[in-house]
Amino acid sequence: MPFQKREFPDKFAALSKEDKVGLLRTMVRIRAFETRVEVLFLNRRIPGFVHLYIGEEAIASGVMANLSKKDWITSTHRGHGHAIAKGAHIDRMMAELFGKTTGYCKGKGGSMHIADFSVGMLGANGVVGGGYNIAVGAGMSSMIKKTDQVAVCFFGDGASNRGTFHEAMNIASVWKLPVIFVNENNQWASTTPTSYATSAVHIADRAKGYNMEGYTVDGNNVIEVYNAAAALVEAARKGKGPALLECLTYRIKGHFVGDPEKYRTKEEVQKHFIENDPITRYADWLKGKGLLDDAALATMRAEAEKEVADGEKFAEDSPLPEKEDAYNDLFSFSPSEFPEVVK
Amino acid sequence: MPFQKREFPDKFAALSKEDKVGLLRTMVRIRAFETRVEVLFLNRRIPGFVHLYIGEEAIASGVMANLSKKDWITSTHRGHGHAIAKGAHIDRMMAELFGKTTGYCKGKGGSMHIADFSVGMLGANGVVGGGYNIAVGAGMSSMIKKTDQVAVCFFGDGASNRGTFHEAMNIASVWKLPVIFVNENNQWASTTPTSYATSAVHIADRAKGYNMEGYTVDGNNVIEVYNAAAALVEAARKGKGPALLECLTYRIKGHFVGDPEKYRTKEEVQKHFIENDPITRYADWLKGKGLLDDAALATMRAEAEKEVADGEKFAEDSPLPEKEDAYNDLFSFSPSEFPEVVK
Amino acid sequence: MKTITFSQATLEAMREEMQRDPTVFVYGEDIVRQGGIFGQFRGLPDEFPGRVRDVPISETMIVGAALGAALTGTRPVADMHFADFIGVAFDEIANQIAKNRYMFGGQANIPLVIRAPDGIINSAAAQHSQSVEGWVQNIPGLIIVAPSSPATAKGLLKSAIRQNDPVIYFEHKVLYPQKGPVPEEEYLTPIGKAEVRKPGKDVTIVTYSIMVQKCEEAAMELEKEGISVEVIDLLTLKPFDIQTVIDSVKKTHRCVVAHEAVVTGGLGAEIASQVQEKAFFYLDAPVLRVGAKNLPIAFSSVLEKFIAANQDDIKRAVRSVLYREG
Amino acid sequence: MKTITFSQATLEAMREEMQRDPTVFVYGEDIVRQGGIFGQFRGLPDEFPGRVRDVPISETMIVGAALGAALTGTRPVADMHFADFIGVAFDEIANQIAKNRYMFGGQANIPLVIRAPDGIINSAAAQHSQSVEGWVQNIPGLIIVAPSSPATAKGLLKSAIRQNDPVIYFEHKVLYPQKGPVPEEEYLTPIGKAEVRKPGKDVTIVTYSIMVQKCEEAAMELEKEGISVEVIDLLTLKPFDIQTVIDSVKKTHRCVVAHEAVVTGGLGAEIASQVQEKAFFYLDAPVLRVGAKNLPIAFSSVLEKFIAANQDDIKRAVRSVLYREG
Ligand SMILES: Cc1ncc(C[n+]2csc(CCOP(=O)(O)OP(=O)(O)O)c2C)c(N)n1
Ligand SMILES: Cc1ncc(C[n+]2csc(CCOP(=O)(O)OP(=O)(O)O)c2C)c(N)n1
Ligand SMILES: [Mg+2]
Ligand SMILES: [Mg+2]
Repeated sequence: MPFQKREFPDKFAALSKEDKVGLLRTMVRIRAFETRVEVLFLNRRIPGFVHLYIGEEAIASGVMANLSKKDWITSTHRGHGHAIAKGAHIDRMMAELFGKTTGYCKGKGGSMHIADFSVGMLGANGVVGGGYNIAVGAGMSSMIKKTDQVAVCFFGDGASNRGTFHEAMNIASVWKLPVIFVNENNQWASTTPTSYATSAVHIADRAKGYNMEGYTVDGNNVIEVYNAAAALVEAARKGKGPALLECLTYRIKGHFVGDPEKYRTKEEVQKHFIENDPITRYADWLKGKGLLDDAALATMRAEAEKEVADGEKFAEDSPLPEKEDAYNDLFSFSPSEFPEVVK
Repeated sequence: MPFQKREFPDKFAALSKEDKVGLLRTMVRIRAFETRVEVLFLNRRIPGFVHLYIGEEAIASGVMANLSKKDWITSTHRGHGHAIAKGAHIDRMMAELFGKTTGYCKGKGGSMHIADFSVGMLGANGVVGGGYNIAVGAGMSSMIKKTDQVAVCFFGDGASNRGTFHEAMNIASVWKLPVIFVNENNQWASTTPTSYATSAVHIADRAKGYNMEGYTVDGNNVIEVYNAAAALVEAARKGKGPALLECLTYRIKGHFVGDPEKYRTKEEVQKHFIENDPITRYADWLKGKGLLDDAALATMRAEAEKEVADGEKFAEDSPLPEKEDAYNDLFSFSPSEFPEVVK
Repeated sequence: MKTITFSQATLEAMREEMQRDPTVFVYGEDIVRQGGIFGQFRGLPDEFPGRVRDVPISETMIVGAALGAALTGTRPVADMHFADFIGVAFDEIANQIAKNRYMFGGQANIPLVIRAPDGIINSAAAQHSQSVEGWVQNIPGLIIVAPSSPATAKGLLKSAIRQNDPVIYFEHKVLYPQKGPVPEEEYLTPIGKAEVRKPGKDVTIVTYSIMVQKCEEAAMELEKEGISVEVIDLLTLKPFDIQTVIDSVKKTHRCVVAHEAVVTGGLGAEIASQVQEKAFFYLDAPVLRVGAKNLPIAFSSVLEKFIAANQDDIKRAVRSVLYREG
Repeated sequence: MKTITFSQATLEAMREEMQRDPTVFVYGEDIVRQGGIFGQFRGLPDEFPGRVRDVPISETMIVGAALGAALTGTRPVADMHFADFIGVAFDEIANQIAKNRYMFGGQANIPLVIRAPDGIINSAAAQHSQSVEGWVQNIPGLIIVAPSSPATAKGLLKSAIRQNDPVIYFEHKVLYPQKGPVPEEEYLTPIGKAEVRKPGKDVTIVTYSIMVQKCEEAAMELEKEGISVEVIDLLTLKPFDIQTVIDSVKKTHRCVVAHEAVVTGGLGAEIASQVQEKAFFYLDAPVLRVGAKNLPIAFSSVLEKFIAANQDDIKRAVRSVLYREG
């Protein structure tokens, strides 16, 4: 079924060459990070659960290019791409995935809880749908403090079936909060197809029930994502209230690293990857416009890989936590002030 | 804003005179019960919280006329009308409100937990929005056992903002469950106007996000409610899946008996009551069609009042529980079998 | 000292903290047009336009948004309407709020307060009568307080609002209209400190919230039987002031724990366990627990009263740890 | 006897009960296409078309619908994916399922099972590592079980499915691949009965789930130090078999309670409280508790291991109640 399209103003056109190429760089950096993380996980250098963002890079990159570090985002279990695009450092991210003290969470969080509050990345979340109302609360802060900060909530197609979605959308609309709900509809929620579990024909259709604007865009086209986000973020910043933006994409990798993927064919995945890789598409577009050549692309990739390799080395070289570090960070006060709190 | 109307087939036209008058009788019986309950509460004969259904009788009556005792309903904190329309007995209801052993819940539930499972009334609910998924589960039973039973979930405008609404609507649509979601939009959720807290222009608009049919009808017109429910219940019974039916009405009484109602004017309430009492409207309609005269209406009222008075006497005469009765009903086994369970 | 109700005391606390800090704001169901179901917010909306807000019936939002707001520079006070509805937002409390600071390595403070009116009040029945501190006691990362009087209500709420960590503030519905003395000047009631409400030498009763007054009454009556009871009001339930409890038990050698919540799996279990762990050789009798029977709260007042614990239950437990008849 | 995994044992239980009773059905996230995150439903969808179903990510629905289904003539088994997500559906458990029978005066049975995979498993971190029986222990109206082996997994799941009351079935993620002997013929493991896994005379350890094997291992090692330990596997956590525990403590005079969950406010508090209440004069030492530190489970395995309780903690507690060094 075709979806309601809106022609967003082409803000992208006004970007400098650097910024246009910068969008690609963000995507390439995410890809490089994720590609290496997959290997590291399979080599047992990274424990826990890891969910990769490969194939979905255009969304984080296109949206985040419209935000400043003072804006906030909430993320999902698939949060590496969001963190990188929001400005988190690859070395400290890698250190976190390794469980090292130099990681963003001092090794307490890992991949599923990657976060960098200093750049407004309020955390990945192990609870699907756990981020909606955190974003709403950030929007409330903006309202109470009368700033023009915007909160963006990323969520999956599967997450769109959690009740928290509904409650967040409703209050955001009622209070006209500066919150943009960005859906990453990657066709799968773990082993369950979106078409099976998500009753909406388009997730953006759900916006109407909240008297909110809702749009569906090609999430593998970074220009489209950029322009849609630009319009919606700007409106939210000006007090015009929230919006729902559905970005259609496809999860190229298994749900988590190690997923046997028995529920879909390799052909299906390959077809999507070959025909619709957001990086290839955008790189080709840039080349077509004369903004990029093969050499520049190769350099960009090499730089990204180096950054990731340096990050990996940083992570490797960093110390593991001491046992006693476990006692820190539960509360704002130190455990010694309140000896009974932690035992 | 005008709402999407659908012309439902006029099944009502085919009803016998008795059935047409019967719809009024249900409404009158509910009104008589509620009117007396209000007095009894104010006279401290009934403790706890009591929420009256006055002014909303057309909804329960019109919907329930399409159900058999084998169908199920889930109710709200405002459940007396649903119970009566579904076939619960006024005497045992009254006994429950009095906290007597002859009450439906043996005095353990009271008004907020009125229920008569034997007629498919699966309970009022003290948690707003607590009934959605119980109705969904009943629909699952129907699906698993391949019966043609239907479940109807009543819920308020305020309740439509709970996340449970979202999760229930989605699964009902995905599994095409025989569940009809009947919204009683009485313009208020306690002291909060629907227009303030509920972002949807019409609550029925929310159906689209679940690829479900959703309609808004005049909930104070029992014929309109009957016809809409007839079509939707029949479709559900035939396996065509769920629907959302929003019934516009107005809460004539305070949120609970004793509510000081400082948040709205007496005039607003009076206007609604005088212009739009569902009983007056339908009685007048019946009279206009020659199906009812003043004498018959007076008799009907008198009978209803007598039934309520008898119910009250039954309740008054019934015994209070013994202290030790507290130990019963927690589990299917008796406390003596498992002495440690209850202590 | 002035004499005000518990409800007014919470209102004063809110007012003073909102005046002091413009980032404090409060929201909940029916708090603006109604002033809260127990009047505990009456007048506040006019004083602080835009900072006291009604919300839709959306408890996961109410609690979840408090976290988001706290992380981003404000100090939300979220009202739960009834403590029973904490269940609706349990994931937000247990998996988001309580874990945020720790799992993100201490990146942000979480200055938020969840106000939760709890307890048995005439025939409100199973879903509107609960004391649910037992639900949240096994969750590291929360601070839980429960005032017992207007003075502690005000002082603890102010402390809770200033605390840079999540605090659940349980306020008993029956306490709202009760009056009591409250200092004229500003004060804070410290979090983490219990109060010895009545000194005594034969038995220690550890209690909190509404049960403090019931225990005090029982203690007065027991005095007539020649039993000297020390009554400790915990005030903070998590982390509770075990030191004050142990000091008392070392003196009295006997301990009873009393709360309104269901005994089985309640907070009393933790208190009793710690007392016997830390003062085993001082105990002359087992630590006994007093609380509601292991049942939902029934509607009919005969049943409701029977299920709830009362002064007689407290007295019986005290006599029992003294091996007295009656 | 045959040897099968814990995971297979739960599968056999499901299969047998689904064959026996056509009203049993099961649903959860990713149980059809994936067979459950731990393979515990593999093959079942083909055997019972339409009765094994994938659902959207909607936990309030998963649990709430189980109640509706149970009230209307079917016997649902709802899978929670991870026990941590019980928080999402806490209102459904605490205020709907647990109270339904009582508050409606016993109008209907509530035959439903909630399967909840719990526990620490390598670096799953704070939101995927919890044992949450402590969250639900203060709720009257629930039955809670926790198998410790393939045999008890099968027998308890079958009993849970046949029970006419709501049962939460906690299954530890680390146990799934473990093998053990299971009877060839049909059997049920009774709800409410503990099992003495190993007799002993010096100290009683009360435990359940994954900790049973850790306690058994610790017990073996302690034997070498000349300490004879009795290990009791509760199997049913609510209502637990206090009689078996008390009988044992009357013999050993010393008791340690061990679980994987956080100690503070955990089930161990209830067990310890009851033991000292009911066997005070038999106790030669305080009842000690072993469990996780009062912290969320951290990601880094150094921290995870430190926060979790291990054999050494068990041994230390046992020696401590015997006043031995080490
Ligand atoms: C409340 C909750 N339920 C279930 C899970 C298990 N789970 C983790 S990711 C996932 C699928 C999420 O799908 P989607 O929202 O589409 O995000 P995607 O993985 O496709 O990015 C599931 C079911 C969870 N973490 N939290
Ligand atoms: C989960 C939950 N939140 C809040 C309440 C308190 N409460 C009881 S009724 C009510 C208003 C309900 O409004 P609506 O759904 O429109 O039903 P109405 O009373 O108008 O029939 C509220 C807020 C509750 N009982 N349950
Ligand atoms: Mg997805
Ligand atoms: Mg309403």
